[in-house]
Amino acid sequence: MTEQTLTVRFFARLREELGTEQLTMPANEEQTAGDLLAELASRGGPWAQLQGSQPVMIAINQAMVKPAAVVKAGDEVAFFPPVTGG
Amino acid sequence: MTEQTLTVRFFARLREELGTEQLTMPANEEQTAGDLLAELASRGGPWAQLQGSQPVMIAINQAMVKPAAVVKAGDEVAFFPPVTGG
Amino acid sequence: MISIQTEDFDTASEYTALRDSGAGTGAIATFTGLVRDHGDTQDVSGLFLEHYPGMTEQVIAGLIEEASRRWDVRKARVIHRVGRLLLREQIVFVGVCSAHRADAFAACEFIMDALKTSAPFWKKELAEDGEHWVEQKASDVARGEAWDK
Amino acid sequence: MISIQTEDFDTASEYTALRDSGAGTGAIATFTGLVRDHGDTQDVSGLFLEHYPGMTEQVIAGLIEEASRRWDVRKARVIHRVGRLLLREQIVFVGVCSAHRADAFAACEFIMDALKTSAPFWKKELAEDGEHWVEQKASDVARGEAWDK
Repeated sequence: MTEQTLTVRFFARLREELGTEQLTMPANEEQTAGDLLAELASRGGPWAQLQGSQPVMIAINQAMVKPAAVVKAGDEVAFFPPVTGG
Repeated sequence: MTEQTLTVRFFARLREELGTEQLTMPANEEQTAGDLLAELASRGGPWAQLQGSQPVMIAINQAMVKPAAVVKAGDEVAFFPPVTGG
Repeated sequence: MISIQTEDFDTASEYTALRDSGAGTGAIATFTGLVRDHGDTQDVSGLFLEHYPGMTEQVIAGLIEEASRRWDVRKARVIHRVGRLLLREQIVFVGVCSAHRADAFAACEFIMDALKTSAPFWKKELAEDGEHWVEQKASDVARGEAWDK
Repeated sequence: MISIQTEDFDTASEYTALRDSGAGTGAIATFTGLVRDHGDTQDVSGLFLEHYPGMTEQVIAGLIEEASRRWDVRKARVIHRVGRLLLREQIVFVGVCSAHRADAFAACEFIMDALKTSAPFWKKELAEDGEHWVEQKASDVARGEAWDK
């Protein structure tokens, strides 16, 4: 049996403050992006900010989603601060 | 005594249809741009269109005005169709 | 700066001049109008543009002043061609340089809209069956008036 | 067409390409954003722009598609730079070619506004006392949302 995983990516301030650009996490059944965020926040330290006062934006497979969006094995999930281009 | 006059100019379709680019008219006391327009329209023929159904725009000394604006000796009064540049 | 001219213009050098507007410049909005290759009637081969020399420049200077009162305008440039123009040629250029993009867009669009209803230019379409003066569009009048609200 | 690149761009050649958009073209609106020489803080010497490769292009393609549904868009071009940028350098270009000026202005401004709130770019200001990430502006969010009304 292959382990079911998903890829998590961080950008900009989050990438820097977490010291993490990308990680692989086990994919659970009926898991939302918000659940993932809570799981990562529970690591404490800088990770706690994922559920802090600063907004965190979420993309699944490179499309913006709400925290209630379901994540599946093989997905690329990204967390990042509000965008500031242009 | 110098004769008191004003200059009247026509542009675009009006210039062509009246066959007139510019003319000199006597300047009367308490005369408005609308009075001038009526006086010119009374010449009949193509001039009648100055009081016809097509709108005529008016400028005195190169600033757009309403028909009630007073014209004085020495003024440059222009009559033209609605503008269509750009 | 305002130019009324028969010659064509080079948007590249206009952009370069707008960009060189000193400190605080963050946004440049430009608009260029071309002679469309099918006008109000078929078989149009070009346009002839007449204007009221002197008044045209005054009206446009007034529009730039008004735009500068309403929005942050670091530099504004208007070029309008007159005389005979072929299909696809450039007619008009409006460029605005500002600290902020909302101001650049608003000032540029305002100047262009207001020019269409208040600057003394008249277009004549040149077609195979003769020439005819273009009528003012109600939609242009409405767009011009919308800025007064 | 969409380009995300570290190199600078040439608005002149972009304009030429937009102008060459085939029959019916009458209006070209462009917007260029520059690095302002005084940012949110003093002593800023430049910017660093990070993006999410792949997603960026998808988001912008979606914005161009939406603009093309809402307005007449003959051609649209978006260029956004990433990496290290000095003061006064060009950051972003949006150009739209349309039959009509109202459509050209609206589509260009919509793409630019929506890009600011939905395309995954992040700016970091580089100052003498260190670097700091730029916060999203409430005014940008409001402008982005205004297009939904």
